[in-house]
Amino acid sequence: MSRSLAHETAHLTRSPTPTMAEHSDPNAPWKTLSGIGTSAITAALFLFFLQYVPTIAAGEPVRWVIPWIPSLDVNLSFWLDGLSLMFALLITGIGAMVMLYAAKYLAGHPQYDRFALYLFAFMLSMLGVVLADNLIALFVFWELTTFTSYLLIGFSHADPKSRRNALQALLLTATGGLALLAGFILMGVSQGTFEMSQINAAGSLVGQEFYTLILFLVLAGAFTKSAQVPFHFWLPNAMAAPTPVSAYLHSATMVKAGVYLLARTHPALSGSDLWIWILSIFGAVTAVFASFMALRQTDLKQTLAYTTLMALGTLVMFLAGSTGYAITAAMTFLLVHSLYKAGLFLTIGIIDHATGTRDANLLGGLKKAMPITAMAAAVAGLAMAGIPPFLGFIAKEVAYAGALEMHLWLFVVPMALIAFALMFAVAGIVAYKPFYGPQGDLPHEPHEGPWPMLLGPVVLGSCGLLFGLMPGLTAYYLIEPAVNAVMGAPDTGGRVKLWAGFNLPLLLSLITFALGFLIYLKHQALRERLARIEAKSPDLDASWDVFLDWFVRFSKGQTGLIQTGVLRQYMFATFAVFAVTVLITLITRGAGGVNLNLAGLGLMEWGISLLIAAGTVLVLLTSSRITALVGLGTVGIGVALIFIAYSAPDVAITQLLVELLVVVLLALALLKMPYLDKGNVQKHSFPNAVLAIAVGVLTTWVLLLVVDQPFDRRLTEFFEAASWTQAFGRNIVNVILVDFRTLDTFGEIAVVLIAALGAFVLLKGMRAAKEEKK
Amino acid sequence: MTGAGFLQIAAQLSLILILIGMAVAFVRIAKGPSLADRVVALDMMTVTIISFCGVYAVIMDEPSLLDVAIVLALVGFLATVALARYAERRFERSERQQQELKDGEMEND
Amino acid sequence: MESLTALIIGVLTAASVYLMLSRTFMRFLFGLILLSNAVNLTIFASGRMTKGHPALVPYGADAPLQAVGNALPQALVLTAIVIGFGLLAFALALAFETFRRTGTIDTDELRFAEPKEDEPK
Amino acid sequence: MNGLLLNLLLAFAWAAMTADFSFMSLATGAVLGFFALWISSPLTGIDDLYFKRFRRSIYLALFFLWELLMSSVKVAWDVIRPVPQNKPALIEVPLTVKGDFEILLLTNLISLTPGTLSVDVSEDRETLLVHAMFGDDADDLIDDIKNGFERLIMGVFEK
Amino acid sequence: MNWVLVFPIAVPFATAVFAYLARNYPAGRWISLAGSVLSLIASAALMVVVLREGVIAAQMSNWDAPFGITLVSDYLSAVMVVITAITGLATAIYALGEIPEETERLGFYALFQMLIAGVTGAFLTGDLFNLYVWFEVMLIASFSLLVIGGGKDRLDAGIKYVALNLVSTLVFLSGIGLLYGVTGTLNMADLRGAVAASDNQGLITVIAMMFMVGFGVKAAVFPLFFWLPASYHTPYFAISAVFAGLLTKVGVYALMRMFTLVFVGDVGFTHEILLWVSLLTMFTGVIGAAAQMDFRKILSFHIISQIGYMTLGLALFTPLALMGGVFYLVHHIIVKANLFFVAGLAKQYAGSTDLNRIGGLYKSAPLLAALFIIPAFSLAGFPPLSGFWAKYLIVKAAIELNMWFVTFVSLLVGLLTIYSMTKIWGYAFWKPHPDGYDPTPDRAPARVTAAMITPIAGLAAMTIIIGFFPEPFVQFAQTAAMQLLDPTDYVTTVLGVQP
Amino acid sequence: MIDVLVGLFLLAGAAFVLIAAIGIVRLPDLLTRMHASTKAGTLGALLVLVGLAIHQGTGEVVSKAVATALFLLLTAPIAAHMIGRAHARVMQKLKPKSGA
Amino acid sequence: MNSIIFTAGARLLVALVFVFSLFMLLRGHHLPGGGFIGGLLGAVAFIIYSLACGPEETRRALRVSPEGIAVIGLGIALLAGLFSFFMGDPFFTGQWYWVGGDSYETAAFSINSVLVFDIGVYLVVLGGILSLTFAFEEET
Ligand code: NA
Ligand code: NA
Repeated sequence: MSRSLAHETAHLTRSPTPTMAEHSDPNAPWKTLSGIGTSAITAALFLFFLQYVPTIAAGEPVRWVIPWIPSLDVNLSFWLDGLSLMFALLITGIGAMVMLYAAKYLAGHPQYDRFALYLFAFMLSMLGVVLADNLIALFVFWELTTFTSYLLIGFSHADPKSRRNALQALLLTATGGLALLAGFILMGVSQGTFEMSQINAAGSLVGQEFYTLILFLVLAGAFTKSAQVPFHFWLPNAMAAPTPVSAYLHSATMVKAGVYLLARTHPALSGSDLWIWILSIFGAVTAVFASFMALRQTDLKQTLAYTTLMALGTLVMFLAGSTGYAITAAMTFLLVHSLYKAGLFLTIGIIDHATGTRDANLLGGLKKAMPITAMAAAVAGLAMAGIPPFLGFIAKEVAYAGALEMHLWLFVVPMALIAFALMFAVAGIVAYKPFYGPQGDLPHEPHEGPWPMLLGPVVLGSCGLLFGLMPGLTAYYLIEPAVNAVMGAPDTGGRVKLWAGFNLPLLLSLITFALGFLIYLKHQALRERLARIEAKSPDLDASWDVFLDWFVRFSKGQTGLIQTGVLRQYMFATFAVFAVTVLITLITRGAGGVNLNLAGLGLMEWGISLLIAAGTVLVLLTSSRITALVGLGTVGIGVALIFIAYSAPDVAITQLLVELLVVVLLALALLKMPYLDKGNVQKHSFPNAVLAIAVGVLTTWVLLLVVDQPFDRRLTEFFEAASWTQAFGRNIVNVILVDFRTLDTFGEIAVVLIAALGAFVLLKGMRAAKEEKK
Repeated sequence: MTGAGFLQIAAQLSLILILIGMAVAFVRIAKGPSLADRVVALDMMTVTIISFCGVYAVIMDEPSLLDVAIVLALVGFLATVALARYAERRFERSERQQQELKDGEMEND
Repeated sequence: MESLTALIIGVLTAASVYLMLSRTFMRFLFGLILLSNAVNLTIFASGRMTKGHPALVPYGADAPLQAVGNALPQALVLTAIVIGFGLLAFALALAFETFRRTGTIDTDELRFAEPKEDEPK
Repeated sequence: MNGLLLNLLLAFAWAAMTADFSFMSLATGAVLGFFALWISSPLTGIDDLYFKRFRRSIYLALFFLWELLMSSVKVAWDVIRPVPQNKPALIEVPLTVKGDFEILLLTNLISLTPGTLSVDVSEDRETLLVHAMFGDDADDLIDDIKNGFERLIMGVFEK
Repeated sequence: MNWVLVFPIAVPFATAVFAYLARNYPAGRWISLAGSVLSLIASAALMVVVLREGVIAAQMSNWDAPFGITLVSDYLSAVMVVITAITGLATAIYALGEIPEETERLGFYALFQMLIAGVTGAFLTGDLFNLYVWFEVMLIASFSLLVIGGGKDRLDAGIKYVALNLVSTLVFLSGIGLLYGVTGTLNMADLRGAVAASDNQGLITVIAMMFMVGFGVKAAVFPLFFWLPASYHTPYFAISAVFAGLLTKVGVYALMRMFTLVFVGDVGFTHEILLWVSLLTMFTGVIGAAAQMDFRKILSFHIISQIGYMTLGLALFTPLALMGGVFYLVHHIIVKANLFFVAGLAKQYAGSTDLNRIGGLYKSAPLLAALFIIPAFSLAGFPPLSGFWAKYLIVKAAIELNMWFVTFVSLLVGLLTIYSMTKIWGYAFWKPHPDGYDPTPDRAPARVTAAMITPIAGLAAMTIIIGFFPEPFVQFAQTAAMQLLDPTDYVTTVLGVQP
Repeated sequence: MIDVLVGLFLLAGAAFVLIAAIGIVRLPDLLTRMHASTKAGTLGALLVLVGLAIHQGTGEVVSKAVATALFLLLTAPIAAHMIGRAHARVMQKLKPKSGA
Repeated sequence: MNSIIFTAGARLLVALVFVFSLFMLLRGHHLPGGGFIGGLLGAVAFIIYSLACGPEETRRALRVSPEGIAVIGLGIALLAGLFSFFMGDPFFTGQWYWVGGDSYETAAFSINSVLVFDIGVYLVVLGGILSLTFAFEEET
């Protein structure tokens, strides 16, 4: 694993959640409205969903539809079937307890109210994800979970690590999210509906035109959210969040959104070789990798984080299959994992709260001081280890059975075995070791946790036991409806049994126990080996920083190339774009060649033209401002002469007057302005000249083409006819200005006015402001 | 040759003379060397344009062009005045700054 | 005459572009003046050019009695000239004030809004 | 009552009455107004001076136009002859006229007539700096100015 | 009915006149505020009529189109006018807090009102040259507002802004002249027919590309956007908010109008170019933002990037894409103006816009934090805020066309936008203030805070409303897009209305 | 006959204008050159205006031509004076105690 | 520093050019001229004065600040357009009242909103340009 994560871990272990230590006060009142209110509502929601259990178990999905954006086929349609119901119950049930826990855990924290809000918002979003039927609505909730978890992971925002990890989680999951959006849109567009239930009902997409693309896009979303290798590294880092967050987001719910997605789209997308191979391999690699990493950690929270990863890998691996066993395995494991993992996280939180550390090496012998905690941990740990009669055992059995049925069983079974064995060992480290044996050197004297914090672990642990003891009911009401939903068709059922007889899975279980026990005994030595391997292996988490660093440098480099801060370069680019665009268009669009018609021009025309050209050249060549000004005057006069000669006295007068004013203003301004080339003589530039000539030539070219066209005199004829008879003026130009096109003139005088006010602001205002400051 | 014909030729010729006059004046504008020289030449343009308008009005038989001339006659001198004032003030300014004014400084304005 | 005017416009445009690519903002302003002239002439020539007869309705007539200059582009050019003057005056004031406050109108040295420190090494 | 002002007023009144502000109309108004004033001078109390000044102005104008023509020919000749013969000089001319408009008129006339160009007036209005194109004899020139234009102008502006 | 098209332009002008005459008294600012309220009412009236009638037109000075100037409003124009009035009102309120008295005395409110008038005029006019005039009104007002208050950075910014915008204006004007030279008309509805009837379609395309370059500078598309990052971070925040919200959008609007109404003869060429320009705009903009460490500079570069989405909507040229473009336009004005407002308030509290020199706002100014989060994540396209629907439409349009690369870039740019927004969030809000103090609201006078936070809250509320109840807005955008793609109504309304 | 007269006036005027321009180039120093532009140029313009006035013959044109002429006569010397003065002052201060 | 000749000439010319500018304004509807040209000329008149006697004195002579003139001019132009609102016509529709006749062919002259608009143009151009010029002049 990563050097930086190792550093991170050390950091976390030394002073767990610094802001917590700073601000939270164990004796502060915790029965605030935010805490109690949110838990109560969540509990009510749990009860609400609970009442649907019989209905759903009877095979009658429920659908609610609230029109949202009908014109885009986006509706708030909700679909409650076995799968979504199981998730909804987990989300609200665990949620209620976590919120209660948090109220106590963070009591007195100045930002607790925000925390409660975020947590509650997250819970609702997650609920939305699992209930939404409309793909776009699903995506909306999906992104909301990303967003709220960002705020939650960054809760200790004064800590730079916390901020960094929050951002990492956000960007990675958002990347997948955007891919998912594309996948959803493509799915919706290609299937003609955005309702997932309809898409599933319509049958598999395998073999359709965009199937592969859709699959990749959806998997990108699912894998990033569910932290499959190699997108896994954000998840352990996200443990910077307060413990209730970790318990909730990173074990029970959010990370399972990816798994949920795979399950939800299973009927439509599964079955292809691509699906099987990708899910199997990614899932298996993640599971095994994560199990080793879990063993490697000393911070118990980190350990749990990696076991979560392991669970996610396992779930993905089983979702690769399409058989009843594989899916049943996935659903059972999902249920049990949610229960024990949340329980364990909460337990670690209590320990942390009580002792001030989560270091596995330091902790030990807490059973005496914290008996209830120890009990809860034990129950959860047993479930995790897969000991009968806990539901964990059944899950493992079904899993082996499922693995044996899968296409790639030769690959899947060994991987599952390794993962489960490691899990067994880790369960010992997390749930057994802190409570038994000699007590370590702890920062605080341990004490039992308060009841709002204990409630969660106890209830969740009990559920794990209870469900294991009543496999039939659990299967009927929770697991099988979910399996049916994932399969997209009613399944035979009857696979969830505490005792399935002597069979291959049982044998595998026994091997698991033996292997696991061995690993537990040797885990210290193994951990050191793993640390050495980790030090040599590539570090994705550090690569993240390298990547971001590279990205910022790339951005700066790229932007520095364009946004140079030098006006003449901007100007060059702008004119170059103009020239290139016009040239390409002229050539490729067949606008035609130049037809220079110089017949019938007298000396007058040539004389005026030469005068203008001469003035222009003077402006161009002189290094004296005033000479340039006189040259400009010459050009202005030449242009005025054209207006005089070609029937535009009004324009000519205006041109001359304006030219006059320009000279006056420049003569006034130049008194206090620098010489043209003082100090920084600019050499004539060849590229500039080429560009300038190109723009000039192109302008001429286009205008020659324009005047070569026939001219439509409609407007002019109307003005000539109406000027006197309808607008009562004989000077047609003036009539156009003040009557036919008054609005132009009005805007124009506004320009003059604003220019005057603006110049006033510049010349007088700044002076006045400056004097006022002095 | 009829009177009208003579008039047309004379007017065209006049127009050409005036334009040549402009070109010649431009030589002084380009050559300088001092600001005042250029300004004198530019000032000369006022009468040239007035004459141009007058001749052209005859050629085209279009008296409204005289409006241009009248405006120019009235206010054309202002450019010259402004530039002359500029020259004077520029000089005073640089003298006030006690800079050694070399010959040709005015050219390099 | 439109063809010749197009040539003049080309010359004016080329010169103005060259001036606008200069680092001295005064040159830019000179270029701007030339370019305004070029564009005004473009509009004028686009409306086609008629020699010598302003767009006036003679007294006693209801409409011009002969082919007169196209009045519409004239009105447009007139508007554009005045607008151009306003913009130029503002730009000049800006240059003036900039020089007074910063001591330069060399645009290579004007790096107050986008300081050089921002540049990558 | 200022006769000129009244005359101008009449000119505008004429233009307004005819609803025509063209030059023609204004000029007609001015001429008619002049006659009206002249006729009614015993009644309005506009003194003879206005009319006297008017006559002198006409004379001054004619004199000036002649001088302008002569000077221009002279200058033109000097311009086109192969070797210009001019001997330029700056000459200080003492000023008798003191009023703003008198000085303006004098300097303008000097500028427009043979070989002389008003360059500057001293702050105390005592001297006029004149550039002479053919400045062989400064005193002659000063005499010409003082007895020519200056006298005429003083006549026009006589109070 | 004629006059509903006029008042949105006339009211700000009248307000400007009165506000200027009263600039030395407190009344000046209240006149400005009242005028902004009136403008909003006038725009709302316009919207009501447009919703009822579809397209409305009025012939100014009572001369038939195409002889006189037509004011015309379809859905797009109407919504732009309304949104302009809303932004104007928000800014007028914000300015009460931000703008110092010396600046008010220089005629700030008059200039501001005329800016609004110019923008509104540009949205409503149906005449090409008149559009140029409104562009100029807007431009010169923006020049003045950019530099008002002084400072070396504003002057430098002003130089670049003025220089590049003047060039683009001249390109635009020259295009108008040439187009007139080919068609003999200036009325945009009339131009549609005249352009189609032209014998030299190649020449028309050349002129169209000149328009694209001219408007491209205004809209700040790649690679013509230099002026924007060079200037938008320097003026008063109220001003940069209006600039960010409205000014570039006028360019986008003009592109949309001209390239749906007039230049549709060679879509395969013009819109293909626009497509690549859009993608590059999106990408370079967002990359530029990633390189910045200043609140406003980041926001400025994001304007560019988002402009790319809007022009992309135009370039894809399907009903859905145009609909996305329209939706984007509206959403972005609200959101972007608001972000600049927030930046201003953040500076009031924390003392700077340099992200390295501020912080702690999340802890001590939670309301501001919440009000930042809403527009910021809307900009980043987080659902269900307004920006998501905008992006969704564009992406969906691209996917429907099976344009994978376009889809990819659109999504990637969205991701990078998230990066920038979270950068601001991380540095300005989450990170503790480097000077160790809490940037609390009471660091600014109460009047100032109240005036500045009111528009922020209002615009944030609008962002949420559009996000949560997008259906009417989507339907509106749909109709607007249909009107753009099939301007028959537009043309007949303009050319057929008898005065 | 009138046409011939007009033509002569125009030619004379144009000739004077041209000569004035040549004078500006040919004559040796600034103040001397100004004689050419101020006198010959003005006269040239006046002659052209007279020609135009005769040619058109309407009162309006005549009065306009007269006004133009008067304005020119009023303003041209002022402009000349301003340049001459500026030049003289500069030269005087540059080379004290000298003529032109 | 100031030239007596120029000052004297300026006094005369200010009146002359100013009157001429009004003349150009009023006749502009029928002959070359109008609000723009008139306004430009009016501005030139006062610029002449200001170059001769300094901007302070010119401001005093103007009595109203040039910015004020320009703003009021814009207001007048706007009013000329809004007036037609009360007549039930579109914005800026010319309102004509004939004096001494009943149509444009017979009337001696007219009172009309178009001229009011042109007066607004005149004032804006005059005030705007003077404001610009004074600002430059006073800073140099
Ligand atoms: Na769902
Ligand atoms: Na943006």
